[in-house]
Amino acid sequence: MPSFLVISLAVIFLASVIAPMVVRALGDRAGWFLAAAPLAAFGLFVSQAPVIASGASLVYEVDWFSALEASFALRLDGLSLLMALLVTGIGTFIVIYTGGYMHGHPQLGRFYLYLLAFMGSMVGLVLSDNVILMFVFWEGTSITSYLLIGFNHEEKSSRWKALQALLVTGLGAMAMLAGLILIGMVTGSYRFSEINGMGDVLQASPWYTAIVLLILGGCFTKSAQVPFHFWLPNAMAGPTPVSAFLHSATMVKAGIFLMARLNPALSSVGGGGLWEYMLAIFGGLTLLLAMFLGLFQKDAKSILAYTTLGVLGILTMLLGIGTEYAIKAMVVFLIGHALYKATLFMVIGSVDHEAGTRDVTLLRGLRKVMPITALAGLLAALSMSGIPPFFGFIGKELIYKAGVGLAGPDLIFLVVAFVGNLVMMGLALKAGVGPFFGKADLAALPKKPHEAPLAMWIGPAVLAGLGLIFGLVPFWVSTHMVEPAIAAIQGSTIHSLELALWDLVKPNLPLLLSALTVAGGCLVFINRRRFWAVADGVLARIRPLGAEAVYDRLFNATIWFSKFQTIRLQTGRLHDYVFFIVATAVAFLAWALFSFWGQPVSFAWASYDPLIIGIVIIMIVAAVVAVSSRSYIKVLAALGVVGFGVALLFAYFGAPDLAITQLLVETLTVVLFMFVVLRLPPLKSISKTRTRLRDAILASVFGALITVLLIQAVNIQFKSPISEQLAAMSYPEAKGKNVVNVILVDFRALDTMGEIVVVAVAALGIAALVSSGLIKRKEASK
Amino acid sequence: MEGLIAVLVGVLFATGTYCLLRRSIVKLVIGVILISHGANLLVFTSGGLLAGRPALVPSDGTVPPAPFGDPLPQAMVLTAIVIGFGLTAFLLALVTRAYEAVGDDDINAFRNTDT
Amino acid sequence: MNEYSLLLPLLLPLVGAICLLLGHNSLAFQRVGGVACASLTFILSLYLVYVVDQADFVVIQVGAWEAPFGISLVADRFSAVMVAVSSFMGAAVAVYALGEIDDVRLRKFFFPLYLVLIFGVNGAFLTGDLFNLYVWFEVMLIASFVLISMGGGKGELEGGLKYVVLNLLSSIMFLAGAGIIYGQTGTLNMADIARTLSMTPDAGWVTSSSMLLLVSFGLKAGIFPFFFWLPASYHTPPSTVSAIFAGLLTKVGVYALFRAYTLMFVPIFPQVQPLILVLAVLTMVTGVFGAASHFDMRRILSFHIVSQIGYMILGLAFMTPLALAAAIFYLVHHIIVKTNLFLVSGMVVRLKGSCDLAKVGGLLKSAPWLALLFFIPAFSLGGIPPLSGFWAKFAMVKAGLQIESWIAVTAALLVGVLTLFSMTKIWAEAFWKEQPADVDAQPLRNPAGHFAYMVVPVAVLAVSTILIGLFGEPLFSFSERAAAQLLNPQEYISAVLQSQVEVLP
Amino acid sequence: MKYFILKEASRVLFPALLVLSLVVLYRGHNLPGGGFIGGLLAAIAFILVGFGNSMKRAKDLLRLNPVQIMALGLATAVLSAVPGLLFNAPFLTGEWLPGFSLPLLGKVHLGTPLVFDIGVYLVVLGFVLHSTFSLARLADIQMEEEKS
Repeated sequence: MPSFLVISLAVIFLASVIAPMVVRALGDRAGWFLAAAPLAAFGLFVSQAPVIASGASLVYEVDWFSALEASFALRLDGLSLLMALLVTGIGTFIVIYTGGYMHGHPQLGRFYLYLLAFMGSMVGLVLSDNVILMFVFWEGTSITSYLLIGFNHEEKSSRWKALQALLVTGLGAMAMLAGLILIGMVTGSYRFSEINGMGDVLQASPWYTAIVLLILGGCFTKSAQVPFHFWLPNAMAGPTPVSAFLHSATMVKAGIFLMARLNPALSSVGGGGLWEYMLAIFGGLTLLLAMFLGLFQKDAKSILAYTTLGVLGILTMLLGIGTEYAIKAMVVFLIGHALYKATLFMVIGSVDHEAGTRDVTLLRGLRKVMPITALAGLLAALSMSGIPPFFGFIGKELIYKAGVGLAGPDLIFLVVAFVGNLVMMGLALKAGVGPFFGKADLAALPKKPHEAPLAMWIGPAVLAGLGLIFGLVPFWVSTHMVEPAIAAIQGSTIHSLELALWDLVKPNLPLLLSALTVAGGCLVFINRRRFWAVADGVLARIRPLGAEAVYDRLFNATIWFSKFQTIRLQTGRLHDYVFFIVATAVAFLAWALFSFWGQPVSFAWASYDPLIIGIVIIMIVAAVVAVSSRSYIKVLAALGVVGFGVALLFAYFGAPDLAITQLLVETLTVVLFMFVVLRLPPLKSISKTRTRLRDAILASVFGALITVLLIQAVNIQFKSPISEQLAAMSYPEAKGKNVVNVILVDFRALDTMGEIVVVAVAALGIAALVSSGLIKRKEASK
Repeated sequence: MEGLIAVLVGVLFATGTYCLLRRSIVKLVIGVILISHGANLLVFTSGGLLAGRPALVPSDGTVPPAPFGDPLPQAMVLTAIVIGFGLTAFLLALVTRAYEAVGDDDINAFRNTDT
Repeated sequence: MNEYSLLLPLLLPLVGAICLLLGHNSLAFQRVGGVACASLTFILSLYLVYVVDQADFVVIQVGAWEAPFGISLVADRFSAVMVAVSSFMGAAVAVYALGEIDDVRLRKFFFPLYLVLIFGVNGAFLTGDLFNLYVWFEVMLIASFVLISMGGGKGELEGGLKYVVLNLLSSIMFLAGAGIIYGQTGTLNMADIARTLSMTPDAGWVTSSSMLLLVSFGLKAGIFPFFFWLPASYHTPPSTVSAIFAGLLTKVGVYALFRAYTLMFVPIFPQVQPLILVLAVLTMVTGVFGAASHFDMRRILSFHIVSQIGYMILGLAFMTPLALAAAIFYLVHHIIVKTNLFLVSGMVVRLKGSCDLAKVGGLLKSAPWLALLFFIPAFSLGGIPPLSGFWAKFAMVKAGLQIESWIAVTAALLVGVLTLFSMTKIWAEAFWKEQPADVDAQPLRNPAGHFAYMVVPVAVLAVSTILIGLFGEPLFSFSERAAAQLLNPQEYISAVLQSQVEVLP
Repeated sequence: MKYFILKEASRVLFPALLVLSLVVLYRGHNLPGGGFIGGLLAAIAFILVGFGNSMKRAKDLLRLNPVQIMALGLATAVLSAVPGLLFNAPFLTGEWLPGFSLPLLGKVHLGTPLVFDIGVYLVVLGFVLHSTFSLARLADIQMEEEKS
């Protein structure tokens, strides 16, 4: 029986594939139909929640690419259940929402195709137990998100931003791939469930540092940690449902997910190791930077993007702090964030859709015309601000609990968290409350707004409502989602949770910090116009210093270098190519000849026949004439001399067949040359003297090396040649007395067969060239 | 005798290579012809040379009387000569046509395809 | 009967070419005969793979002359899979040719030349004799010379001239190297050369002649610093020709390098290994930068051939079982994918009259199915899972990490990203971007044949890419078995020199 | 007029060279010669006619299209392998008829290697003539252009 894990995946991918057809058949209503797929998957996951809560995990495995240790192994444990619920649950509403938001869009079918494929990849990513399978889905999310971010692909900036996201995450993925393979090599396993039990083996390995850095390369790029954060706000180029989905529960959380997944394997036993500090420091930096930049944003979507960035920073930082409270805070924050961030993005999308702008400096007082949307936005913003009794409050409270438990220099993280939360609240109000309250100025808007259709408000309403309900009655969530997830991240069971409000609302330091946060957040919100006033100037000044500028510079440098290199190498001049190739050959030959010099060379110089000496000298002179003369007659004559000289040498050294063939070929070559010689340009020397000298030196060195090589070869014989046997077999077995001919037509007839094919094809080629020339000529004369 | 022939081979390789490095495209053909001669002689020589003893079985014998010139390189060279002839003829036609099509015999004018 | 499994895929293209030459008056016969012969060759080559996998080796001593006296034709798993995949390309591209190759070219014997090319390529894969390999190289080369220049256009002639001259240089070095190796070892049979060299303590002396072969094979394979002819010429002829070249020709060079260093020159490999490693890395890097610098679909693809050859040579340089298996898998993947991409570029030309990215655009809207057909091979080339390219890259990286070759692995991974970049460049410009308004992009006038002839092979190749990605396990384990054979040359030697005839001392 | 000598010479030499080429072809197995040399000699015979008379005359004498000659030659070479295969021997195995004696020629051995050599002869002949005729067309046009 196929496990329900496979079914849940298959349903989503199936929906993806049929989406274009469904859209063609149902039009805008397709969303409702397609949402059934993630909903079904969600239902399946919920049904398994009690099993997981009891501490069990579900496993499914089939062999796949076992030669490379990739198997289709899925495993549902607390962490993957949590993520899977978020992905499918929020995904359901996103699919519905899309139907309203992209109403009438001609490419709606394609959009669903990408979106559902993305969702499927994300579900697969969180369910994978095999490392390689996880990577497959990881890259799946990269490529589908590339298509989604670049969905408005006729705009250049969209294409550019999609590429940026792909390159940054792709670069990280390559690092991660190396890290994952190293993990596999160290632990001998490609299963998360086994790797996580072998933390000590990993840490004892000399490659531990490399592994941590490589894995973090993947996670940080995917989850947009400093200094790779810049692609995330740019990913807003995609349609709003994409942003809502990518930023709330999916793409960017993949990095967080993987860090959490590998936390048991890579975190140090007592804490305070490389893994922890990397996470905590980069997470904190990300948070601070995101909050700082977020202050100056005016586009509601950008504001939300920076808060996402901030949350990613917090989550990373919490994982790095790694205490029990911190992990708890992380899980709760993760859930809370998914709910309110999806809501807020959809709300802003609705506002954009209805009012025609996302500029928060223009949007005001929309609550009257868009009451439900406004309510959802308000609830979400309050949850995000951490106001009790919303779920966001619980998360924040836990953060402070974790923070006050720190000591020494680590307390800095508490400060960072405080500042971050404070600004985050201000931003939450700015995006989720600002547009709906205050005095309406509908005339300033590009469109006359009214309430969004059902498809577009149902999602925000439900999700925002859940943020409140979870805050009030967190029991189901705590036992079925939070506890198992924490257990999975920590690699051990946990003691008590204290998620209920009455456990948390006690007059202590964390509560005080919460109160201060709220006050500070309101202050930020009230002063928002001050930041906007200076926004353009500040951002313009920061930009050249930022990571994106570095990216741009790197990108341009790569292109520049590629052009530089290619122009240098691929000059278009055959002369350069030949020179380079021959020079390399000379270098290789010289290295080989003089490193592995054979036995000493001996010659009886005196024994030469003067006839041969004469022929050789004449040939050398002729060769030089052939090279240097500028008269065709002289060149042809010189070539003839060389050719006939070769024939004479053949004849002299006992090769009559060769001599005759050479003579005939030489004659025919001259004949063929005669046919075209009239059409050829006069010979002239074009190169500069210096070039000629350089070429002459190279050519001479090459020739000299060939001479040395040949002399060496003649002097070295490992064993006597097979031709002695051939000669002995020639007459008795092959019935021929001319051994050379017997070799050609019998012993090595296959060579000859190839050879006659060559000449036949050459003839066809000559005819083809000539006739194409004649056709061209005829065309020209017309 | 091999030493002397080796020098000749070297000269043929050198002059042939030098021709291949020239810009006038007709020189390419000359270069290929020269360097082919060099390569043929090289193969012919590499097994050792023996004056005037072709590998022919006498009419009254069954094996060629030793010593005889190694017949296998001769067969290789024969194959190479014929192949070389075919290629040279083709190259000649190609150079002629290329000269007509580009209207210049300077190989440096032939750079529209790779830059 | 095993002999026929080897003989038929080799001989059939030649017989087909002869028949087409004899029946040169009928163009319909040329078309039907060409496609039929190429397809049949493919089917027979599959049988060869099956037989070889059962029997380990198929050996024919041509003319019944025992090795090393005659010429041995040898199929081990590596050569069998190469024959199969190149015949597959031969069949697919032959169908494609029906849609692109015009009557003028057909009258100039396009199909006979095409079949001779396949004949030469298959011969090169199957021969066990060094000089015979030279002959096959020449067969293949002369056919490619004619195919690349037969159109007689200016670009074709310019590119063709460079192609011809540099490849002739390579052939001459091959001939010289083969001659010298004969002089030193007294034999031409590769197995016999391997045996001779393994039995002598002075094998280092052949290093110099092996360098001639390295340069020659390297030039054919298109590795750094010998690749110049490739980007200069591959984009000039019709896509049919570029595609079959891209799929087959350089791979023969790669194959020859593998044969040389896993069989003949095993004793001297340790000395040459660092050199090959450096060449492999530089090939990857320079190739991918070359691609990044270009803005024409086929030029980009040409440079990517260079870059990907680097990966394969990397496998040779690593010389571990996994690395060789990865390289063989990579070869198969690459041949399919690269051929496919060149074929797609031809379709772009047909639809838009150009494949210069500055001149085309809007194809996602106007031809969404073409976008899909491009997307699959392109992102497979970029190493995106679960397409075939991912497994190839993954296996190679893993092999590199296992022997701790950090620099090579880093280069391989970075080159992977840049490859992805090149593919997205084509995707973004040709498919996403709107058709530039100031360019008048018209479909080709007077196309040679029905468009479906072009679509079908491209679709088939795309599907095979997906299948190799999803169900590539059998292929990979086949590659592992092939790699095991390569790493154990003794098997090859004893399969060829069955009787172990002792040559006179 | 200036080609007069060549024309006369070709008339005499053509049949002589053709016969010589066949002799060289036949005896190649035992004495220097063979398919290559024979084919080249035969081609030279036709080229002489081409120079002495005209290329068209040479083509007429040839009767067959050079492409067909090459194809026939290749076919002959491939077919020479068939008898071996029929006897269940490997590809290209030489098979011989029993030797017999003929007047003039003496002891005769006929076998597939000779057939193979005939194939080589034909291909080489076809190759040289096809290339020559093609390139000669170029030269003819050149002359016409210079005249006009």
